[in-house]
Amino acid sequence: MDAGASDVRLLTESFDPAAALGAFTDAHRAAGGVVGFIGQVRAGDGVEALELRHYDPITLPAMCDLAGRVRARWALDGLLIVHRTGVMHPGDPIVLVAAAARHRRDAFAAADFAMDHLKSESWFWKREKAHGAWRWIEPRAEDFEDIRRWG
Amino acid sequence: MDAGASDVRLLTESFDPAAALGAFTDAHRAAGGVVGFIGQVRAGDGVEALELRHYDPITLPAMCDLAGRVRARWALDGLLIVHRTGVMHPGDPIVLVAAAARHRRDAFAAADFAMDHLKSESWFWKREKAHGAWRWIEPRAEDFEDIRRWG
Amino acid sequence: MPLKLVFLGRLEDVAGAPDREVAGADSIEGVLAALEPELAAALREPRIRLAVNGVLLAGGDAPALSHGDEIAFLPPVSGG
Amino acid sequence: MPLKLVFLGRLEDVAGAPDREVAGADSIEGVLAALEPELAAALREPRIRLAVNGVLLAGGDAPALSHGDEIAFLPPVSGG
Repeated sequence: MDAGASDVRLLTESFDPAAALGAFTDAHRAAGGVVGFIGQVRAGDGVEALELRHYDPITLPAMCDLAGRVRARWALDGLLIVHRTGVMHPGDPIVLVAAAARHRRDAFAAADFAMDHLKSESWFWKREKAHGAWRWIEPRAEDFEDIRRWG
Repeated sequence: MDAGASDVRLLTESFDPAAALGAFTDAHRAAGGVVGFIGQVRAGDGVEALELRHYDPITLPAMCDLAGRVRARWALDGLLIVHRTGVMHPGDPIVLVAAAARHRRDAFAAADFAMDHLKSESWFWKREKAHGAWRWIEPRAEDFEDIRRWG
Repeated sequence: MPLKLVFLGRLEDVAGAPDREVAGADSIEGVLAALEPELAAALREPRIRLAVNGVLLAGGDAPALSHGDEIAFLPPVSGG
Repeated sequence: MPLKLVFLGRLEDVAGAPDREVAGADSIEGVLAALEPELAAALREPRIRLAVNGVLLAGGDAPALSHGDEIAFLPPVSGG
């Protein structure tokens, strides 16, 4: 892998976010810092399962486009975006974003920006199963507030 | 481990930050998100080795105090701070900070705050070896600018 | 000249399936006119975006359709 | 009535060792007065913090010393 390239993955099966973050960190030894965000299905909310649906021709290309915008905005040594699609259960990882940078501040801002935009703009449709019944989730106002911070 | 407690460690031997972050994430399944920062000795700068010295009676207690301030400021499910002391080489991990929270924004802010304060206030003295000679490192103005953001 | 319709998110429930093959039509309006009224109404909601063969349409686009085209109906995303 | 002095960071280079046992003295001023002048000057720099038995002194503190006390001289930290 070109150390300067972004690594963007849309996965239909579960993954190990800590192992992926470890491999990413090892691959960027010239970076002083790596910021990672791991999002997982919350346990204890009464949600039995969560399903993300995507649309092949659009979802991954838009994630790659987001990665390009992040790279253009901050000086990074590397960027990793891994997102699950399909059915997940409490405790399962949903997303990993990791940014490696020479300067800590760039890595924090890049990971934060990428997460805000993945949450509000990425092409996923979500439904949750509770008490045995599936229900589609509408967009949250909070996600749009998060994204507005970036101007 | 009490899921609500903070986990603060000062290590004299190397550690695996990705594995530690994975265990932390697994231990906080009720958190929707975990933000981790991994700091490592930069490779390629001509630095052959880096040594952090600490003072036992003060360094770890101050790290625990910082953890308490972070917990008081944000609603977290868990906080992990791991810091190396001793001699390290390029690519070796120096620090891992991880914050688990129900809300992504809290986890980002808490990890960011903890890193800014570890960098500028924690009781470590650093020296670097380059071209075979050790040199003590003075505090950086940039670290004090980072900390001022938090008011 | 069949077309493939793809229904994302809650539109899948309205359509009863994630996708459907329909007889050809020259335009999207022609496709919608041939569907059951409840589904057509759901697909016409202003917040529904359309993509033809993976290309998002801008508001006001009314592309001519060809054999085998795939038309996707995309409700507001609910986030990753 | 020996005391233990601990020199952190670059003070270790000035002292020639990370720590040193010295003969007792009643006060920090008494300890400093008995050291070689170059080291005493380095330890007196205003940015050097002191800790006695692991407790940081505030500016102006002049604690009485007891047998076995550990006095640490802490230059500005260089960050983790």
